[in-house]
Amino acid sequence: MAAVPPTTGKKWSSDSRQYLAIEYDDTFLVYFRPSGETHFLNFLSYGMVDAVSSMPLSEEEILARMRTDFSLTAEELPEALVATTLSELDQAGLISALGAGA
Amino acid sequence: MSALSCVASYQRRDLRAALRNGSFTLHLGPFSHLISGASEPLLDYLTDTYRDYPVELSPSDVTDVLLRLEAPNVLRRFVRRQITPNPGFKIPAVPLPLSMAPLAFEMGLNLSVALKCCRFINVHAGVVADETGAIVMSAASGAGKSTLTAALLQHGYRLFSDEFALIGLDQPLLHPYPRAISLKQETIPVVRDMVGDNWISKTVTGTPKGDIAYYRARASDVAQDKIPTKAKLVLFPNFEKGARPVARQLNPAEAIMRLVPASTNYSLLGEPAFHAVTGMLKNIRAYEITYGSTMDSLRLVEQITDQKLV
Amino acid sequence: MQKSALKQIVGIAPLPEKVMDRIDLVRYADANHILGQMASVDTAGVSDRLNDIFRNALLRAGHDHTMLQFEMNRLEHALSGTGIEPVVLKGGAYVAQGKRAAGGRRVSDLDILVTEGELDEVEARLKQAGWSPDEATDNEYDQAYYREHMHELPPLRHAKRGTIIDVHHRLLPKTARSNVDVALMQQSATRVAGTLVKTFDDVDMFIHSAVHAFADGAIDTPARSLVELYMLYSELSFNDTSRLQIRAKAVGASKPVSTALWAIDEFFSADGAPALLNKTLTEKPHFILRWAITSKTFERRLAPLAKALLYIRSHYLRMPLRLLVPHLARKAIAWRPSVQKPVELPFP
Amino acid sequence: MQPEYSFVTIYNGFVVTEKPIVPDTSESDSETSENDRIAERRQLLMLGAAGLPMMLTLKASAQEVLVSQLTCAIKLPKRLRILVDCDGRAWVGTKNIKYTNGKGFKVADIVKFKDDATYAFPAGDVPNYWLPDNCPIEECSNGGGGDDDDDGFDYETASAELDDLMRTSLPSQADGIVLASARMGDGDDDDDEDDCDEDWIDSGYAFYELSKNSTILPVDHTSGTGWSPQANTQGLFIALSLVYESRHGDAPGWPGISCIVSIISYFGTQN
Repeated sequence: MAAVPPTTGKKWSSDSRQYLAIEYDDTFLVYFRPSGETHFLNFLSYGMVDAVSSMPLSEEEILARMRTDFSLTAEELPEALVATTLSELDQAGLISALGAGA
Repeated sequence: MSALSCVASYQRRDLRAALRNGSFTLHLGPFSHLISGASEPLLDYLTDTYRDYPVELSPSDVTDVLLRLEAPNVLRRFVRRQITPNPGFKIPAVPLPLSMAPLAFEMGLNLSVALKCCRFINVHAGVVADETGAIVMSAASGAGKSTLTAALLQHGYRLFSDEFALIGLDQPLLHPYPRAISLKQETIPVVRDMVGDNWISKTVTGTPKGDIAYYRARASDVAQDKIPTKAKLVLFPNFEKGARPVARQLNPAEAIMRLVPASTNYSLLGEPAFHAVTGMLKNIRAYEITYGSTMDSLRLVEQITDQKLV
Repeated sequence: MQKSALKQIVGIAPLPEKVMDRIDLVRYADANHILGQMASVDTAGVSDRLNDIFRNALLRAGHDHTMLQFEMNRLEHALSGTGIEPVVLKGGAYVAQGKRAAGGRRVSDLDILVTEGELDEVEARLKQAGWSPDEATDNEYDQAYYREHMHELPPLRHAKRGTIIDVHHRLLPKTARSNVDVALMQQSATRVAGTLVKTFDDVDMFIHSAVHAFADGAIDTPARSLVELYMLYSELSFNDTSRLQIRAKAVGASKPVSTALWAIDEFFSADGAPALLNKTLTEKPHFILRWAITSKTFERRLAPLAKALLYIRSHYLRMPLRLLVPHLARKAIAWRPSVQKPVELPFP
Repeated sequence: MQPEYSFVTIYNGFVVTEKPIVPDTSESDSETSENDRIAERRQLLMLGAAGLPMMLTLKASAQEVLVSQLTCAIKLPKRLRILVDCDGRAWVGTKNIKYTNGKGFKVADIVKFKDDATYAFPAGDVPNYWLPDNCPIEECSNGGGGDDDDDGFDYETASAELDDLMRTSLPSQADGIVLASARMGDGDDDDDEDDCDEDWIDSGYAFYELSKNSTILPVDHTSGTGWSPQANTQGLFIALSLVYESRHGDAPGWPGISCIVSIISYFGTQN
């Protein structure tokens, strides 16, 4: 999987009308309408999709938000994990960078 | 549809003629099947194992499934009698000796339903039901699913299917499709002991899958083939010789993760399939059960359903 | 199969009365991958069972269309910022533009057209986004060949989704006898609303479909191609049909377009086509070609022969003549139906 | 049958938290379960930092994969040429071999083709159908319309029809249907009549070509008899693919071998 180009300043967003989510004990089953695919997200990846659905956020903002929301330290939630998770979510289409694409 | 006569009510020569003309129409559950290809082994099989199934000798409408059981090619028809299923789309079917016509028939129908019928979510699973709901059993072949299905039929359950859980798209109900239960190799004597010899077809020996016999569906199960029901339990049975019986409850997410890959058309059906599968699992439990004997498997089901079986 | 089959499938002739004939028609439509198209036209008054069968077909097509729309979305995503606006071809174009020809149509791959100069960047971007050369072409030897000789990309498959993008920069192989002026067609391609991709305009869409059906191959899927041509033609305006021939000539596709118009007239008796044929066509396709197309389309008894002829023809259209002589002259004439020489494999 | 474990299982690389089964007394107070949850989450993140994906996409089902096995297509990335000799040897490559009517193949080209071949198949690998028409042992009677076939298939009518068509269309070159005739030199002006006989060979070889982008659907070459390669060049390609597979399995190298292998393996996994 190719690393994503640097995304400094880029804002991420998701559209909650495009997906359906059901929670099963901290695991989220998510149906994404545009692709017709069903994904399993965990608390972190779902938390990220959910966070950017109400307001576009940059990578730094998402990181801060996840650490606060889930009471995690910088050591517990490293920056790199958020970055790779963003890239996975982006590839699946669940989130997109504002201004890129439609 | 008006009431249809069953196979047993027809003369063999009329059945033969209908198969030869390609007008033999089998109705079962939600599907109708047009079958062509007359051969004595197939007639033997249909008049025995499918005796209680409703048929028409000429179709009153188009059918969901078109299955031709044909000789592989012109030469073969004369040289060595062989048979191969042709469900209307290309499959690299292996030609079988004519004596294996039952296998060609069952394989052909399974392929047709698995690949062509997408008004239901098809999950490769056995399903039985009583008045409280259906038990869906999903397992790889060889995990003892057919034996457990047969055992539950002896304890108050009716047969929905040994091959396909058909989940409705509009409502997450299971629909019966009670074809004969396919028994392989060492399960044949086990089930024969359980249900009695006259319920088991002649064994087809030396097939690509070893010995195969079919456990006939009961007339009462065939008669209830239009009555769907909701699921009450999902099981992932796992037969292991000598294993201590264990049941492990699964997070519904894990159950879905296992059911979906056993489906032939989940991805194809998209959003309705998502609703149906999650709807089916709503408020019901899923277990992986491991056991070393049929008795142990029944005891596990007893404990999980809180129902007296044995 | 009766010649009226195609008309019944596109809904301009009533379905057969007899049940067995009706079953046969459904089988024919299914086997030729046009059951969805049949299901998408007028289905009022059909039986519940037939409706069920149609619904099956539409569910399948619906899945394909979702997949295709998403692939276009991913394509845009991959090319964002490059300014490249690929032209989506065939099924993808019909789906994107909501053409009648999209209704119930199964689609598997996304075919796009870019200019030769854009190929390198398109390739780099697609690879970055997870596409890579399909297994069949993924060896050094093949790759080198593409780069040196073809300046084209091998089919690219997405590692995660398994979907295929075929990137073209011409519409026919380089070796083909006729070639189509792609640049001219690209110039008049139009943007799909709300996206960065383009499609040909309606007239060029028809022309491309004709080229694809009659200039580029052995007409592998004749019934499907003919239904597609009919559906595209039926949506052309009067203005479109009157400039069709001129445009076809301008882009170098007169011959396939003539064949297409003949076929529409022959199999669908569409309004307009006959007049057009009389006025502007210099010639009908040769009778053998007509025979071969008809025979192959309707699975007549001689279909294997028709297939052989079309096979010869496709090779002729694709290759310089001298290449043809050795292998076709020696082999194709001795063509036989395929059932007689099976290679028996041991059961695995 | 008391549950004695409660931990995290890794399934397809994705972590699923598991609840102990039964007994109903296991309803623990919410504080403990909240602590459990936090512990689980930390564990997940550690696994994530170690490379475990934080999301999983449900894959197409096993069966759907099976179906796609059947519909896989081989698209030739480039022109493929196959030279076959009378012993059923085959050479596969890309070079051309010059052919001139009345003289045959250019020997130097044949030698070069064999030298540069990407794949070579030993004697007996090519099914009889694709062997050359003119083998040295036989009479060099050519173009007779295939009366050398051995089995009793009913193609007499078909054959007569074809011959008729061939005759009818010979003079016309009708819309793209071109058949070999004695006068078909077509611009190949570099071959002069003074070439001596050793330079040309008119028997013992058949030369086939598949154009670039030829799309081959292996499933088209199956039938009730299992594999049944069609009587054309694609059929030869399929036949050679099967030979390749029998020797090398799914080892990469042969175009589209994975497609062939997937169909073969379908036999074993059906139902």
